[in-house]
Amino acid sequence: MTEALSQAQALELLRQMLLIRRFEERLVHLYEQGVFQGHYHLYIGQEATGVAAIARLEARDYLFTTHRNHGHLLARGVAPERLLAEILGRASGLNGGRSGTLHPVAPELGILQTSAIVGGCVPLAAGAAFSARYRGSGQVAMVFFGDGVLEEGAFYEALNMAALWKLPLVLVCENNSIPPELRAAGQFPSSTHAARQLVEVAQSFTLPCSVVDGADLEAVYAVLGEMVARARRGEGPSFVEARNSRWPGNYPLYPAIVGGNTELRWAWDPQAAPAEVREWTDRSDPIVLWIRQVLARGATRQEVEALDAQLVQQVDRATEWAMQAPWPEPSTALQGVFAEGRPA
Amino acid sequence: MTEALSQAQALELLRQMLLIRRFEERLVHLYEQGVFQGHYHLYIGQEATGVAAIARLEARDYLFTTHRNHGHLLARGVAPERLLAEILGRASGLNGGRSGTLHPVAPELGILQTSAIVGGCVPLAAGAAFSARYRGSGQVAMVFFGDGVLEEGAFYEALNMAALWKLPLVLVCENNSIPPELRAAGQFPSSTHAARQLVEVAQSFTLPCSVVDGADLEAVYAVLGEMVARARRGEGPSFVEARNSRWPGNYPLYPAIVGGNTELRWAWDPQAAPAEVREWTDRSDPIVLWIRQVLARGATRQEVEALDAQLVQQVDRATEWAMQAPWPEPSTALQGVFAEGRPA
Amino acid sequence: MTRTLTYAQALAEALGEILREDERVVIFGGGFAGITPSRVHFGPLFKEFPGRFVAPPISELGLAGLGAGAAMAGLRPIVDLGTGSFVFEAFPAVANEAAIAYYTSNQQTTVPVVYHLLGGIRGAGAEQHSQAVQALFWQTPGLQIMLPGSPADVKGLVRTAALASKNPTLFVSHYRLMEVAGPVPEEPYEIPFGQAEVKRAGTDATIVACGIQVPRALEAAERLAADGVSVEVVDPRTLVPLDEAAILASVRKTGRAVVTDETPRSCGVAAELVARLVEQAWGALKTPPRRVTIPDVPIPFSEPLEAFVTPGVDRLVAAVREVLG
Amino acid sequence: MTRTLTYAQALAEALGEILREDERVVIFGGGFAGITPSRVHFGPLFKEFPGRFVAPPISELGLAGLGAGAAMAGLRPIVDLGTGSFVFEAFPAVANEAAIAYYTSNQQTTVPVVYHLLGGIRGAGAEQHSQAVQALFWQTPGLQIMLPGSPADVKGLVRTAALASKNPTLFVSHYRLMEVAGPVPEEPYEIPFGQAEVKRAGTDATIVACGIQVPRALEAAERLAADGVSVEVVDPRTLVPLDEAAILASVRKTGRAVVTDETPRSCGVAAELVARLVEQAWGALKTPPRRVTIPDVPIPFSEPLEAFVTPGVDRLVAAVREVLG
Ligand SMILES: Cc1ncc(C[n+]2csc(CCOP(=O)(O)OP(=O)(O)O)c2C)c(N)n1
Ligand SMILES: Cc1ncc(C[n+]2csc(CCOP(=O)(O)OP(=O)(O)O)c2C)c(N)n1
Ligand SMILES: [Mg+2]
Ligand SMILES: [Mg+2]
Repeated sequence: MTEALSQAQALELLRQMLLIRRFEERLVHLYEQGVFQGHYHLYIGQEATGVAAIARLEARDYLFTTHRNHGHLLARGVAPERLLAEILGRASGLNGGRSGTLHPVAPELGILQTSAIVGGCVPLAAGAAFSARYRGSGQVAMVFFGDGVLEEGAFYEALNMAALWKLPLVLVCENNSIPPELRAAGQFPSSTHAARQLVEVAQSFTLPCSVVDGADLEAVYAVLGEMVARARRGEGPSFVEARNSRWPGNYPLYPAIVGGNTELRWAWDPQAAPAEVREWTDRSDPIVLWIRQVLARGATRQEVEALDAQLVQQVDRATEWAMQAPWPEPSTALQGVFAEGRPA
Repeated sequence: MTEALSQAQALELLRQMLLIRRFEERLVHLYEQGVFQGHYHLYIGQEATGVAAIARLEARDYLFTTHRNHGHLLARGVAPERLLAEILGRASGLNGGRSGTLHPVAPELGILQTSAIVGGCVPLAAGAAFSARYRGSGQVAMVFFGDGVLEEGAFYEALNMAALWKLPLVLVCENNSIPPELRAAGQFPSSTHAARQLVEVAQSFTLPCSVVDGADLEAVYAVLGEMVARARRGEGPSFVEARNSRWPGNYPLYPAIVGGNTELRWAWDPQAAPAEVREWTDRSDPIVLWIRQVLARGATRQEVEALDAQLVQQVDRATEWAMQAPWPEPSTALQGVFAEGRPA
Repeated sequence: MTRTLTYAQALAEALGEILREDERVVIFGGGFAGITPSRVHFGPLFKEFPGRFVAPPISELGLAGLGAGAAMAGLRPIVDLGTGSFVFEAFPAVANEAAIAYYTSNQQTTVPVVYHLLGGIRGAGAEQHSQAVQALFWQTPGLQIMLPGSPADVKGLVRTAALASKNPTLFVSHYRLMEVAGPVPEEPYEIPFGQAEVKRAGTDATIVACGIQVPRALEAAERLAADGVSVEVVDPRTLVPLDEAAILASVRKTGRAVVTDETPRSCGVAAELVARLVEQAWGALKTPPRRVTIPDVPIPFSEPLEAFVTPGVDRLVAAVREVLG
Repeated sequence: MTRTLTYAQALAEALGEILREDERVVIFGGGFAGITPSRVHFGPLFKEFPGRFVAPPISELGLAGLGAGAAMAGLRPIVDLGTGSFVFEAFPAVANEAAIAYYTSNQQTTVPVVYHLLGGIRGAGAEQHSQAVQALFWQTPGLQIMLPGSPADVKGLVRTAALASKNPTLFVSHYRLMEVAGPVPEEPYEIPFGQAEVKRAGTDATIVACGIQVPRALEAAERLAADGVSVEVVDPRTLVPLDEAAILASVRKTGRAVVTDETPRSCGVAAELVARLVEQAWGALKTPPRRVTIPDVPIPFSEPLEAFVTPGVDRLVAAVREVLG
C-alpha cells in the first residue's frame, strides 16, 4: 500500500519529534519561571501524527492549524527560536509578538493564518484549497484540528463545501480524548459528540475516511500519503481521525511536565519511567515507540542520544536568542491594521 | 405498525389540508393585488406532511417552524383570520402585525417563536425539548425545517446536543428539492448538500431516522406516530426526512398560482388539470392524492365538495375580517422591547 | 461619457469589468440585488463568466471563512452574503479571522476579500431581515467598510475594493438603493477609500449621510432649500477609512450638523460621528449635533410601524430645523 | 452584615442562592472565571447542584439558541459562553432570536435567559480572545446589558437578571475583575437594572465607567485627589436600561466628563455616552467630553503592545486633566 520509510527518513522524523518535545518541555519551564504569559497548549504526545502527516506535504502546499500548533509549525520547518520569540511576545517572533502561542504564522511555509478559535481553521483551509483548485496549481491544503471541532457548526459547513466542490483538502482530526472512558463531557478540553465514530460523520458527507493510531508514525505516514495523493490527483477531500491517548501533562488546565522531561532510555528500559507516566510513555508516547522502531531498524542508542543532545542544544540556543530578542516598541501596536498600497 | 386513521380523522386531515390550500391561494391573489408586502413562502404541495405530523402532537406540545410556516400554523389550529391579519400587518394579527409572514407565533398552541433564519428554529426547539425533559413534563417538541437547514452549522450543533442529552425532539426535515435532478445548486431555494441521503447525516449522530414520501399522508402519520411516541417515552430525538416534489408555483422567486386554484375534480378527473401542473397534481399533490383515498374509503364527491365550499367561505370571511382589521398605531413601534414586571 | 444607470446596473457593470480584468476575482453567491426586481441585471454576468460564479450552500459562516482563506491564498473573492443579518452567522469568520489576520500576522498575510450585504430596512423584512450592520463591524477593527450611496459611487468603490485593495472590505448596499438612478461614467474608474464627497454644497447646516441616507439627505436638502435653508450634504462613502477632514471642514463652515444612519441609535454610526465632531470641532459647533437614526428597537413588519422607525426625509428635515435652533 | 469577597466569590455566592431558590434556573457551562485562579470558587457549586449544571459541547451557536428556547419554554437558563469573542459564534441566536422574540411576538413570548461572557483584555489573550462585546449588543436591540464592576454589584445584578427579569440579559464580566475584592452583603439582594451608582463623589469632573473600568476610574480618581482634583465616578452598571438621569446629573454638576470603556473607540460604549451627553447636557459641558477606550486596532498579544492599547489608569488621569482644560 505504501513505500517504506528509509532509515534516513525515519531518523529525520525522529529528529522532528524530539525537537518538538524538547521545545515544549522548555516552554513549560519558561512558563513556570514567569518568562511568558497566557494560556498555552502543548503538542506533546501527538508528535507522530504531525510529523508523519506533514512529511507528506510539498513545500508549496498549505498548512492550517489551531491553538495546539507548536508541533505542526516545527514539523513544517519553522525556526524554533522564532516560534519561541513569538510565544514570548518579542519583536523578532514569527508574528512580531502580536500572536504569542495562539496564532503564529509562517506564510513562506504555507502557514497563512492559524486560528485559535475552535473550528476557525477549517473554513480557512477549505478556502486555500479552493484557491489551489481554482488556479489549477496542484497544491494541497492540510488542516489539523482537535476532536472538539466536530462540535462546532463551522466544521460541517466547510466539510460540505469541500465535498461538493471536490477541494484538495486533507482534514486531520487529532482526537486526543481517547481512550473512550475519558471522552466524557465536562473535561477541558473535552470531546462531547454523539457519534459512535467521528469518521461516520465525515462519511455521511461522502468523504473517504480513515481512523489511525496517532502514535503509530508509520500508520499515519501511510494513510496521509494516500489522502494527500488523492487530493493532488483532484479526487477531493478526505478525513483522517488520528487517535491519541492524552499525555498526562495535558490534563491540568495549564500543562505540567509530569514525571520530568522525557528520557530516551524509557524506550529501552521502560521501568525507568516514573510511575505517574509509565503507562503512557510505554504504550502511547510516540517518541518512545518510534525510538524502539529506529533501534529495531538498526540505529544505535548512541546515535539517538547524539541526535537528542543536538536538539537540546538547539533549544538552548533558541531560548537564549528568544530571551534576548527585543520587545516590540509599544506604539507600534497602532500600526499595521491595514495593508497599504496596491496589490501586485 | 400503526393504527389506521378513522374516516372521521381522514376527513379532518383533508379539511386541514384544504384550508391551507385555500388560504394560500387567496394569499397569492391578495399579494398580486398589492394588499400586502414582502417576500413570502407557501406550503402548497407539502400539506400532507404538516397535517399528518402535527396530528400526532398533544395540545401541550411545542411546535417550531420556519419561513414556510402557514401550513404548520393552520394545522395546529391557528385561526386563519388572525394569521392572515398578521400577514397583512394588522394590529389584530397573531403578532400584532410585527412579524408578517416571517415569524408568526401562537404561544397558547405551543408555537413560542418562529424563525425565518435558516437553521434558527432547530436550537430553539431543542431548548424547548430540554425544558420539557428538565421539568419532566412529558411534553415533546416538534420542529419543521427545510432541507437547506442541513447546510447551516446551527443544525449540527443542536442535533448533537439533542442526541447527547436524549431530548424529546422530533426533527422533521421537509425536503422539497426532490426529485434528484432538481437538487442541483444555484436554485432558490436550493438544496446543496454532499450527502447521498440526508438521513445518513442524522444517523451518524445516532438518531433513529426515517425517509418518507411527504405526499403520502398515511405514511407520514405512521412514521411520526412512532417518533413522537419515542420522544415521549424518553428515548430521545429522531429525524424524519419527508420528501416532496416542489409545487410548480413555488419555482418562481415569488409564488404564483400556476394553472389556477386547485379544483377538486382533478382528483377524479386527472385530465381536467391544466397541462402546466398536470404531472405534479396527479402524482405529487397531496390533496389530490388524499381525496382519492377518502373517496376510496367511501366518502362521496359531494361530501368533499361541501367541505371545500365551507373552507372557501371560511377563507372569504377571514379575508374580510383581516382586510378590515385595524393597522397598528405607528408610535407603538417603540413599545414592547422589554417585558415589564417580575416573572411569575 | 456618462449615462444614467441604476445602482444595480452600475454595480453589475463594475462586476463585469472586474471579472474581465482580473481572473483572481471569483464570486460566491451573486444575488447582489436580493429579491428586488433589479436582480435581473446580474443574470447576464452568470452567463458571461460561468466559471467565476460559485453557487454556495446556505452556509454563511463556512463561506465567509472559505472566502477569507481563498483570499489569503491568492484569490480576490467577492462573497455575497445576502441580507445584512446573515452576516451574524458569519461573524466569527469576518470579525475574528478576516479582520485580524493581517494585523496578527504582523503584516504578512493579506486578505483581499469583499463581503457584500444588503443592509437595512428593506420593506417588510421584519425583525430578522432588516438590520443594518455597518456599526457592528466598525466595532471590530480590521475591516474596510464601504457604503456607496449612488450609482457612480458603487461602481467606483467596488472596483477599488475588488482590485486595488489588499484588505478585507465590508460592502454594505441596500435594497432601497438598487433602483436609484444617476449618472455613471462609461469607463472603469476607482474611487479611493477614505475620500468623502460633498453631494450638495450648502452653508447653513451639514448633513453627514452615507448609503441609503444619501438620497434621503438630498431630498431633505431639496425640501429645505425651498424654504431658503442651504444644506450641505457630505457623504463619507467609506466609514473605514473615514475622511474626517472633509466632514470637519463642512461642519466648521456651517457650524451645525445632523448625522444620520440606518443603524440603531445606541453605538451606531451616528453616535461615532457625533463623538468625533465633539472631539474635533467643539468650538465650531453652534448647536449640538443631532442624530437621525433607528430608535433602539427591532424593526417591525407592519408598514406603519416600519415607517415610524425609518430615518426618513421628514425626520431629517425636522432635525435640520432643530440644529438651526 | 457585609464581608470582603472577591468578585468571583460574590458571583459564586449569588449563583448558589439563585440555584437554591428557583429550580427553573439551569446553568450551561459554568466556567465563569475562565482560566483565572478564581475558577476554584465554582467547583463547589457543581457538587452542590449536580443536576443543575449542564456541560455542553463546544457549540456556542446551538447552545445560545437552546438556552433561548428553554427560556421561552419556562426555564431560566444561565448560559456561560466563556471568552467574550465566543459570542460571535452565537450571534444569530443572541441578536436575532433571543433579543427579538418578545418584540416580534407582540409581547407574548418572554425569553429570560442570561448569557455570560468574560469580555475584554484578559492579558495575553491576543487578537481572537480579548474582545469586549457590550457595544455590539447595544447595537442589536432587545437585550439587557449588565457590566458589574464590583463584587457587591455582581451579586445583586446577577440575581436581578436570573430571578427578577423576564428579558434576555447579556452579562459581561472580565478576567481582570475576578480577583478584585470588596464588601458584599451576606444576605441575598437585587440591584435594579437601570440604576447607576456614584462610586465616588466629586465636584471637578465626572468619569463615567462600568465593568473593568470602574476600579481603574477609582484609582485614577484617587491619584487625582492627591493633586487636589475632585473626580466623581459614576457607574451605570447596566447599559440597557441606562440610567441617563444619574449620568446627566453628575455631568451637569461637574461640567466636565470623561467616558471610558474597553470596547474599541468607533461605535463603542463611550461614543454612545458622548452622544447622549452632547444631546442632553450641551449647555452644561464646559469642555468637550473625552473618550478613553481601545484604539481601533485588534488586541495584540505582546505585553507592551497590549498595555499600550489598554485604557488604563494613566490614560484616565490624562483625560481628566484634559477636560479640566
Ligand atoms: C469558538 C471557541 N469556543 C471555545 C474555545 C475555548 N477552547 C480552546 S481549546 C478548547 C478545546 C478544544 O478541544 P479540541 O478541539 O479537541 O482540541 P484539543 O485542545 O483537545 O487539541 C476550547 C473549548 C475556543 N477557543 N473557541
Ligand atoms: C441564515 C439565512 N441564510 C439565508 C436565508 C435566505 N433564505 C430564506 S429561505 C431560503 C431557502 C431555504 O431552503 P430550505 O431550508 O430548503 O427551505 P424551503 O424554502 O425549501 O422550504 C434561504 C436561503 C435565511 N433566511 N437565513
Ligand atoms: Mg481534543
Ligand atoms: Mg427546501
